[in-house]
Amino acid sequence: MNLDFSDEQNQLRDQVRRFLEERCPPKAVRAVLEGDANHDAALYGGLAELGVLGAAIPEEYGGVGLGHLELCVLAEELGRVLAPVPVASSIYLVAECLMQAGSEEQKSAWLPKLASGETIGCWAINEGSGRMQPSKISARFENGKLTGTKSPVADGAIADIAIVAAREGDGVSLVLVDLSAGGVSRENLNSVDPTRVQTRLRFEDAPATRIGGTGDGWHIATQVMDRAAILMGFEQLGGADRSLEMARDYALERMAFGRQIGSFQAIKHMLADMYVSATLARSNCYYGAWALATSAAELPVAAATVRVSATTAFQHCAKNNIQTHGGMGFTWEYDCHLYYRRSNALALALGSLSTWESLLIERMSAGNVEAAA
Amino acid sequence: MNLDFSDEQNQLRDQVRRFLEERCPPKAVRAVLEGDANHDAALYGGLAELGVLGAAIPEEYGGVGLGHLELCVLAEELGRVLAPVPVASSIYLVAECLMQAGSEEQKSAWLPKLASGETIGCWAINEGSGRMQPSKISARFENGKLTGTKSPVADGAIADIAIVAAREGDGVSLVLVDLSAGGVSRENLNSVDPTRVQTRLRFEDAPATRIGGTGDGWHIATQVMDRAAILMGFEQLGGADRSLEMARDYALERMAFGRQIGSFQAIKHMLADMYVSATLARSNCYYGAWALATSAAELPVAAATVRVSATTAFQHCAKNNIQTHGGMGFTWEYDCHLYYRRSNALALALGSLSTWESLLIERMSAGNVEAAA
Amino acid sequence: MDFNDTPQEAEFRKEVRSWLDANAPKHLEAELKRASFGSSGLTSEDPIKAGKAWQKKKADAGWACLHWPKEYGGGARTPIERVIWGQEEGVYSVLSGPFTIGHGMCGPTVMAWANEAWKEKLLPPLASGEEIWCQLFSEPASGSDLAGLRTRAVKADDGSGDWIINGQKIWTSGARNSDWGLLITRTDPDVPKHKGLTMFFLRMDSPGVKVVPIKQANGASGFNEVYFTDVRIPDSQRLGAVGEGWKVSLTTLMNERLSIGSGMSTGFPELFRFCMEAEVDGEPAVADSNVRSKLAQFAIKQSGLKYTGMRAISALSKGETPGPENSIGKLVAGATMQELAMFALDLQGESGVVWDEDSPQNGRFQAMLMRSPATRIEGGSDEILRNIIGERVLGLPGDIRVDKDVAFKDIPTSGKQKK
Amino acid sequence: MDFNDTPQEAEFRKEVRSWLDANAPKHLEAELKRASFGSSGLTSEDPIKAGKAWQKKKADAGWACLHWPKEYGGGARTPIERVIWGQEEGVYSVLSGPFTIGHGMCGPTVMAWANEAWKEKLLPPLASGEEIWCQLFSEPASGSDLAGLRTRAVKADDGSGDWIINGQKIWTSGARNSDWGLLITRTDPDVPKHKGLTMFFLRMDSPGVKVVPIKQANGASGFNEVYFTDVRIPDSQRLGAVGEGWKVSLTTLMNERLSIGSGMSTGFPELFRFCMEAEVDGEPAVADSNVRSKLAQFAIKQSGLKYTGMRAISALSKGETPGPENSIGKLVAGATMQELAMFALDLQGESGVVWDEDSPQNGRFQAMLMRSPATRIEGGSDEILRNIIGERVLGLPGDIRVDKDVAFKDIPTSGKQKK
Repeated sequence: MNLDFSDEQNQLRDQVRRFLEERCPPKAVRAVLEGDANHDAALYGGLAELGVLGAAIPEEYGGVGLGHLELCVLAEELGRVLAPVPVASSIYLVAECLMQAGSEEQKSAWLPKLASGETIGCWAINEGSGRMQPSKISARFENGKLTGTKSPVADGAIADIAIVAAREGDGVSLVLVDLSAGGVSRENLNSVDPTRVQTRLRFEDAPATRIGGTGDGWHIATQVMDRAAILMGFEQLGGADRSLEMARDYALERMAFGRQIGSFQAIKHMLADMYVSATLARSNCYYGAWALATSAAELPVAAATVRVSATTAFQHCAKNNIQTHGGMGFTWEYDCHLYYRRSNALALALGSLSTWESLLIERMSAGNVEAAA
Repeated sequence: MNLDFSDEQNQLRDQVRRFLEERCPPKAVRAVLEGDANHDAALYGGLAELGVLGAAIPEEYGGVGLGHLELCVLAEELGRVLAPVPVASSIYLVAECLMQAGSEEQKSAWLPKLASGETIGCWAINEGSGRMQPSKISARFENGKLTGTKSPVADGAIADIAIVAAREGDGVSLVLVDLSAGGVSRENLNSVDPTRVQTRLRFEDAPATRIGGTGDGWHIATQVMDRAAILMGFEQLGGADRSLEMARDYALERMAFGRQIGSFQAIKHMLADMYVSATLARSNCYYGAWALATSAAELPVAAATVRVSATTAFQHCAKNNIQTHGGMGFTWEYDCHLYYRRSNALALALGSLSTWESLLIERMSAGNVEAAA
Repeated sequence: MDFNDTPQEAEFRKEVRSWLDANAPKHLEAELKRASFGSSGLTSEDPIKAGKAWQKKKADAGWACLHWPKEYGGGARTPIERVIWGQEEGVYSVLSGPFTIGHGMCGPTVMAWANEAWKEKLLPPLASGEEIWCQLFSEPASGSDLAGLRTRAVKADDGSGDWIINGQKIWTSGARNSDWGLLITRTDPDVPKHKGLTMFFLRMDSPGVKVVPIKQANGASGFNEVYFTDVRIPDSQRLGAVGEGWKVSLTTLMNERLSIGSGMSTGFPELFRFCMEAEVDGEPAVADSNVRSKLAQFAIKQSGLKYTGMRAISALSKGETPGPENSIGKLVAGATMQELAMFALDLQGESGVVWDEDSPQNGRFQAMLMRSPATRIEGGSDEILRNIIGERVLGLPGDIRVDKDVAFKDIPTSGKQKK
Repeated sequence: MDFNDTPQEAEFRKEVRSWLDANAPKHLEAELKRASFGSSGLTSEDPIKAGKAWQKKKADAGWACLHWPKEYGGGARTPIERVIWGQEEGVYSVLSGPFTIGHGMCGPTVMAWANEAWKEKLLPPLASGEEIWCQLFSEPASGSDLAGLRTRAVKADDGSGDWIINGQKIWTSGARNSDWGLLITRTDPDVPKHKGLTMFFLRMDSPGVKVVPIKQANGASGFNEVYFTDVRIPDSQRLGAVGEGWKVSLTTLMNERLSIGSGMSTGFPELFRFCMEAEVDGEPAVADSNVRSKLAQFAIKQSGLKYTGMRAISALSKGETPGPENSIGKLVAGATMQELAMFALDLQGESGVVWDEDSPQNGRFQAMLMRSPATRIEGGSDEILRNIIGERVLGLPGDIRVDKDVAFKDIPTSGKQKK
């Protein structure tokens, strides 16, 4: 048994961590938060050069061909530093979707460009408020043209291509749109986490090509989002861990009543509980990584497990990191709010916690009882 | 505005508290827990003499004719000492049901005896596991005879009469059964709280008379249980408060690491949180008392509010009282488990917490939005 | 138990209502209803100007500072009359926001500690809203541990008796609009921390005072930093004896905790309204059993706080002092609001991340999410409030105090040295 | 990442499996599967007798005490081999329950501190199950604060060098069936509390030892009180120097924490099975959204603990020392089990109060409800575990220790005197 990353994978982690410490300090995150840029293009280019974007893309499609375990390691590191780059949209979702269901032509056309960072993809499924369901999709795909509105779309502002869920006949299909080909307008949206831009995309007779069969869209999207949930879970894990570290460091440094505040049980036990939820999330994430890398039959259950556990842990740790910092934690100047923002944004991306809680139990009960042991 | 009990009501409280301190020490509760008796008959007689049982029963029916606010005060005191007597069954439920829906004949026949303690009533609605619903009732009432099984019935072992929900034609009716009149067998059940006996009642062609109209049973039972939920909420409040006091006293007395354990924030903050939930429950209970005493239109919402708040508070306080006591709290010898047992038993009597959570919001949404403010 | 006024209370309420009916700035009502989290909601008028106008009008008619004696511009009303006034004034009370700290905390401190001449000079213009006060207590290195403050006051060496102030305050609400500030300083670092403090008041336009707004985590700026560089204060503006500042500050803080409301809001009414409109899996959200369970737990907190407030008012109405129940208000409201906001966003699904005018209730829940962490910290953190409940309400022993008998200058200031 | 054995591990597992297949007492399997909360589940045989028989059989074949050296009757196996053995032994390991404390804690302490003659005398019959040991540490007035113990050992005044023991121990598992006990005592009350302790071992049938079962809150009696009245122990049965008892006890406690499992159970599998069968409002409970939300939160704890255990096993498999992750096990499992039991009863409605054979899963959830409070206390309370995680894992400072440099006899023993 080996529920751990290999030495090589940990070396990769060290390498990327060093790179990100240099290239993605909090200042870089703040540049996107406060400035006009919608992502850190230089950082994204650097990640492409380093092979991060192509880690799980086969070499024949311009990737590095390492695998998904390696991508999990990288995701955790990106999450730790809140990297303001569209890796989730472009790699976990769009590249993953093409690898799962794209035609040979689609894969050849786009995977190399996604791996090199030349092209950025976005995942445009959602319409309106509440839980996403096939019945809520009103965008239409007919005669190779797409018409409809998708919102919010993460990284829609900076994407070159979009994968869109649209109604085709009686079913829902996924279609790929080249956003430069016309018939597309974009509008940026304010969000709780401006370090990851959210956009409303409007399509009017935009040329599009289907991914997979007619009416297979929801099925494919579900599979892709399960895989992305595990990768995003590692981002959340990285964010939770970093929030805990920040809180611990502050609890060691900050004095009150003549003592380090970490010597007060109120703070000490709050941090212990953060450690508990982060540790549970890590163990669940490793289970998810195994399921993802092996495409195990348990993947849907593992994905929901990761999602619920990592979302809970990151929200818990980010929230209590602010609380540990007291008033300072609520200033713009301290970085606590960056993690709090991201924890709440990631809790909603791919669908909210209550949706995944429900999915987890639905999937467990569809399997056998042994799944619960 | 006066959201408080009056001086007279508080004098009544003091009087009953003194009585119960003398007549219902923990030893008396343990006598029922460990012995063969299913309730403390002498205590019950004393409460009858004191006028506790008849407090809210009009004088014309042998009661004291004080009112429901007074009964709330008394319920809190009974809850504080875990009185092992069938007041909830006989007074909050059976007497209340007769006052709400009984015929003149039924009221004249039974209310005086219930008030004097000569007769004990029990409330036999439940059948089987899970949330109670009209559709789950299979006991039948036909031609003045009742056949079916009810379980668990609190105080069924010691009751002289029972009010039973039974199918009559297409609907559910409530019927009153004189348990001494034949066709009745009883079997005691083990329970998490042996200080309040639980029984399985079997009826076979037992003579019974209907309370209220044919098919009105569920409607009447709901009204009665709403009223009982408020009275039982005061019992829960008394138990929560006493659990908090026990924990505080122990935290002041017990030393560890050379300090009173109440000086550790882990204990201090746990007790503070117990105080918070007990205080919220008290305020909600007072709201319920007002609604009960005035038969306000908000009674159904108030009853569910009381029920959710008081159940949550008593379970929370009883559980953390054990935790505060450490190993001692888990001995048979200490009284902590008596409160823990009762808190969990009362959480299920009248239907479980999740049932009442659902009812609360259903009722609020059936009213207007202002109800929520 | 009843929710009715006594005849006297009803009479008073009638009087208040008719005055308000004739005098309240009704053209601002709609805007004021949008107030939240320290924002007055006003856009058509300058909030300070509108506030001063309303306060002056109230003062002229005897409705300002109802808890103050008449001689200093107050209304000398009973506690229950103040509650009734508050209920009737309703949204218009938002206009008096800039005076809250002055009326509730600085004024009573001046009243208790200043000499008669100062009281006559300072209090009436504070009551009437002509002058605004702020409270200069917290510092970057002393939040929960207020007595650990380090802003220094030393006697000027010119024999004038004046004091020279150097240091920094933080979390000062309203410092930009204030005329006066109540300032606590350290005058003796060689004695234990509570013993070397001295209280002053000063003009906020004194040379050497610099006010810098703090940008908060939610992007707003309700608070300020205030820097003092060789600021000179005459000794006549000292409150209490030298070294007695902690005792003076307790007057201020006690008054902070005396304020009685009808319970802090948890955000529940707003969430409930949202759940009446929103859907989960094609059904109204209020019909979903998970939503119901979570709403019910929020509901009992909302109503529990509401009726806790009413119990306090009942005590006032009977001429009694309310019990300690109200100490739970902010502790419950802050944590509930944060959880509730997260759940509201959860129900919005992926769209929950969007925070704009089109979001449900104009983005109220997103604003709650981003503001609620501060509620759990400001004016006593959750941890400090649990200590207060544990110690003052339940009578549990205090925390072990390692800095109690140590000269202030010897108390360690950073944990780094300890590692 | 994989869940597979290495070839060597697979080989070892095969060997274990075939031995067990030939030797395990299969006629007891069904009964043992009903084991829960310290009860072996056995009714057809005496649990102690059956346990001794199984342990002897294992010892004869070299499968006893796999972590001990062979010279003392152990198996000298690697940590991962022990894990594999544990997985394969499965329910039969319940039979060895009476030896857990002896093998896991007392034995290693004897091994570390006794002389060779004693080790040869004591350890082999402990390994083979011929003798049972118990651990006499906790006292009524010292639970979390173990070093506050007061059982006295004083030198006999007859010049024999023997020690005379007076005092009381509590929470001693298995004292009634034990042949030997590991006993920590106070030999010097005039020095700070950690410094005046001394460790002994003794025959449990020594004159003056009295064992009294403790009736627990749930009605069961897994623990005992042990009273010592003028009990005589030869000095040769001392472990470590006089005054060094705390250091010796750390060997014992460290071994307590080294035990590796595949994660403690939270009760989730049982609850999930119940929810597959039960109904809410006429639908399967697992289809109800409130049930789903609560189950999901329990599920991530169950799987989180399971995979945390597997991460520890992975480290062992690679010859590494597991990290501190396993410290979360009991903290998570205890609180989860209590919450989960309450929810299981909630779903049973009014019938949830009934605790008998007809209750769902034979009353398992009622038993959980009544047993889980002890899980949150025994072997380190939730509060102590959070301190351990905070201090040893996260490196936060210890609590302020007021009793550190105080003579034991001067440490106050009751809070009453302080009021």
